[in-house]
Amino acid sequence: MENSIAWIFIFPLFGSVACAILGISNRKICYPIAVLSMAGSLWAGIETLRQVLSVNDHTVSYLFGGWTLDAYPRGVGIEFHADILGILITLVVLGVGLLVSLYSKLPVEEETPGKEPLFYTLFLLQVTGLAGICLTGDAFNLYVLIEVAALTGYGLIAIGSNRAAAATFNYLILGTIGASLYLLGVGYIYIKTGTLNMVGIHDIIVAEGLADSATMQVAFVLVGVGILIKMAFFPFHAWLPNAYSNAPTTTSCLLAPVVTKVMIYVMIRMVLSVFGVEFSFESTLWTDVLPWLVVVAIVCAAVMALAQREIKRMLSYLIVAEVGYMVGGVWIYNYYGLIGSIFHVISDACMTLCLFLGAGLILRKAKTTHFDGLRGLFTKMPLTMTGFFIGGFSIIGLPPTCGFFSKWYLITGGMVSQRWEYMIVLMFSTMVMVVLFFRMIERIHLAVSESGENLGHGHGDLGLTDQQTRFDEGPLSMLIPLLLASAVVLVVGIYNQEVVSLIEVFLSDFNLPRGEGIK
Amino acid sequence: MKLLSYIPVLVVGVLLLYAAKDFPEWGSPDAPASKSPVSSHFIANTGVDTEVPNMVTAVLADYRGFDTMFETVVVFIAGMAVLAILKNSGRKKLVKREFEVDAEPDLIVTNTVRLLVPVIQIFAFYVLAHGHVSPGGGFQGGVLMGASFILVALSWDLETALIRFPLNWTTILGGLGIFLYAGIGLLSMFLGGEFLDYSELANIFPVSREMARYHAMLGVEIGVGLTVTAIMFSLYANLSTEGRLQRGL
Amino acid sequence: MFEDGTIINELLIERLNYFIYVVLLLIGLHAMIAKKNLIKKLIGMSIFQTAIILFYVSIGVKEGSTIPVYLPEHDPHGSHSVPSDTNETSHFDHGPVILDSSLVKGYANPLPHVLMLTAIVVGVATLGLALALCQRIYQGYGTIEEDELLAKMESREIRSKTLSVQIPKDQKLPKKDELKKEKSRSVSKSKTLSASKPKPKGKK
Amino acid sequence: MGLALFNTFILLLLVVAALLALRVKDLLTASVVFAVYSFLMCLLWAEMGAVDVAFTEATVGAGISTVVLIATIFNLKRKSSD
Repeated sequence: MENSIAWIFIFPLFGSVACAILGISNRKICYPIAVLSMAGSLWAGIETLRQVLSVNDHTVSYLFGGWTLDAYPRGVGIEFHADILGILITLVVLGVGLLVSLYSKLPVEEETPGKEPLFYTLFLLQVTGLAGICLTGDAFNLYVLIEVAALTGYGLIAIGSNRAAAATFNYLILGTIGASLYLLGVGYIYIKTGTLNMVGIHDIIVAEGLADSATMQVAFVLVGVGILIKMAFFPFHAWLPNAYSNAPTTTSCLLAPVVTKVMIYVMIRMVLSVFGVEFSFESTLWTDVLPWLVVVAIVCAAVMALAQREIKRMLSYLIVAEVGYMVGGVWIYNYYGLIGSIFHVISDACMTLCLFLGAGLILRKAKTTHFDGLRGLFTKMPLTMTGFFIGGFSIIGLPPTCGFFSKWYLITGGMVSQRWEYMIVLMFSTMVMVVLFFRMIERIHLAVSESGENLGHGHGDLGLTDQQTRFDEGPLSMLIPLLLASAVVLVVGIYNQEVVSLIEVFLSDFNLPRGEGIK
Repeated sequence: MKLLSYIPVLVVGVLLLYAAKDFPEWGSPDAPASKSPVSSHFIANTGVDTEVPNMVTAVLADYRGFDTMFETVVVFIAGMAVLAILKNSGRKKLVKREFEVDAEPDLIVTNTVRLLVPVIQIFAFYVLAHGHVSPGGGFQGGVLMGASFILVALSWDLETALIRFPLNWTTILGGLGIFLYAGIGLLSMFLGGEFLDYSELANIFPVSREMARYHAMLGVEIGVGLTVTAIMFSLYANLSTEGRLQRGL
Repeated sequence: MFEDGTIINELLIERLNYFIYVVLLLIGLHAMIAKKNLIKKLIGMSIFQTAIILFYVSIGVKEGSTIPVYLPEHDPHGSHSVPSDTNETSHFDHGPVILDSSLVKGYANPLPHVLMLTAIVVGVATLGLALALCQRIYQGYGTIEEDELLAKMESREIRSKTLSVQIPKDQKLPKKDELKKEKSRSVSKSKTLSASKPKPKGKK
Repeated sequence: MGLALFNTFILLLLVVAALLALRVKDLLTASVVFAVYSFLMCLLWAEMGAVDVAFTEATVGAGISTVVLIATIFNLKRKSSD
């Protein structure tokens, strides 16, 4: 279909308006509206992917308002620019949105009673904003969409408890600094190039040789730092753990997998197609500085995760560590590192979704996400725990989950470009995650006292009471999305070659060093 | 600690001043931003493309109409999020505020406002409708309109204003505004163009393609105005009462 | 490089706008980072954003240009603002024409203005949302000073931790209706906790 | 030259207003000073040819923002520690 790019956001946009208006009289109607519009949007996304793959140069550009490129100069209208990478990430966002909206029925009714219409309005607009960020081809439009996603995020988090409100305030301040720095950076680009269109900016940088211009260098720093703040990279990560661990279940399920990943996608987009490979990697100092920051980031985040005694909080710190992986994969400046980075964006979204959906179910049944409340949950809810562990194994990087393959490419990249510190730190954090998850597995399978002592008596005796082992799964509307998500983790892992070949098609346009040998 | 907070500030400052010496000359027509084809196209061709004399309105509502749609969505989000944050949150009993004055609505104030409000509202309509020719447009008109209701709330009390503009209406109107904006875009998509390609509306209305853009821009601005009016009032109503909607300022 | 007199000279005299925008931006940024009061932080945030807007508007300035609204002689509908003596048809005797490049210099660049309209609206939306958050924080913790807030959150966290450990011990396999009851009970518990707690900070 | 002088004057006043708005301990005063700041900014932009932006800032920045700020401050504490 010709207009399928537009349909991607038309569905959730109209859906959110319908939720807001119709929800006043009947708040039961919001859930079906949300699910339907997410499904429609996902369908449009798949349609667009087919469209992108069928074109020769694998990009589809869509100009709003009919300001076509042949009749008007580039940049007069706003362009949506879908290449393979953009549409892949969009599909991830939409898929996560669909699964979470399916999952959301019970948690939303119970955690925020009476606010369902508002919740679903914000939810759909959040997805609209994130999908728009992935597709837009206009630097200023990107700012507006970032703010759409950010404001809905603040609302979705603060809809819960007072603690969540306090955490959101810090998120808001840091988020505004990040977005404003990005806006300032766009201003610096604009003052030098006179255009806001991403392709146009790249053309002018190449044509006029602006790589050495002080303004462009500063613009690059401002845009980069703005995006790093938004993605909770290490020194700026303070907002993330508080905000995500205090948010309502559905909110954290939606925000945690996609928001940081979408911002990493924006960074890759800025580096590769706006500023250009030569500018970003060769005329700035970032390739020297950032990998070392990444090392610090991963170590700190992993250690902090180790210190947490609560699932959601621990997972939030894991996200910070994963952000470190992906940023590192980009800035080691290597073909394989970049493949790993992009693949990890996709797989990390899937596995984080798995873990947070699982954590939501645990919270519902065990009434707590504290480690001590996990006692013997496996015999009680085996399906939930299987889904949860698949996500966990993927984060550790066990084959055949997708986490293994993306980490493999990251390590290959580190090896080829001889960034040993990056490789070592990847290994270190893998070890930390092994410890984390096996500590949890122990608690989930056995009865372990608070001091960590096994309460069972010998082989085969788990030390659990009958009540604790009675089969008691969560409701199907929450269980099915979790199982679907874990299935996706496995499927993406098994079909990793197909995904990687798509990414390779995208990266073939850019001149990246491949190193020798290994493949 | 106090000193520590100066470090990022200083770093940013040095960075920004470092770039300032590289900027093109102040106010020069030959600066890249001023002589770029995009900017010259806006100045030279707005009249031909859309027949709108105010270039800012044309760029806002037509050339970059997609931005403006999401800008309206941002306003809508703010309204919804404030409702979501404050609804049913607060202390149920009314706590006496630090500086509370219990007074009847003042006679002089209410009578002045009674005279003033219609004038403000007519001016709001003028600003909205005349935005094609003079500075103004949907946002400014909408804010003025919202301000007139806030004025009612300030001079009588919030209940009086809420009788005239109930809170459910603000949600409905806010939604309708976006619906109108995106609906015009969708309609033009169904007529064969891209999303927001207003010129396709000439197929169903008896006007030229340029004038179709002209008139569609008015429709779009009305949508923006509706949303902004509703949300500005809703913001005030919620914030002044901590979401309880009784006893405003 | 800033010791060089000419650069400072240039910054202060010729590019005062750029200089002042940096100063305002830094004032705002510092307030956002260092001020303790949440409302002060928000005022700083607004100053920060308006500084950026000032920068953008400065880009759009052209020496000797007028505002980006067509003068009567370029108006697509003929002379709009100047009433003409001639009859109705004369309104359309010059249709819209493409301006040539010498005339283009006479108008300020409209694009930055449009962008900044959007930025202002985004700014006020953020401000409204943040103020709502402040009220919610005040309801929950009775303060809008950051350090007091952190202290209170910490003490409350310790209390909730001891609570959350106790809950799983008396597990009763909650059924659906029991679940609701438990929820309301825990809500009322927390309420009594917060109500019974004296409010000492108000007097200080 | 006259305009340049006007410009300079307003720019300096802007800095003063910004500093003042952040220094006063009374939040009500601070928000009123902030309204003054917004209005000065609006004057400056009008002078620089950005009439639409100035109009929006006058209604949104000096108008709605201030009203909303004051409405909030009345529900919170009026004194600030810094």
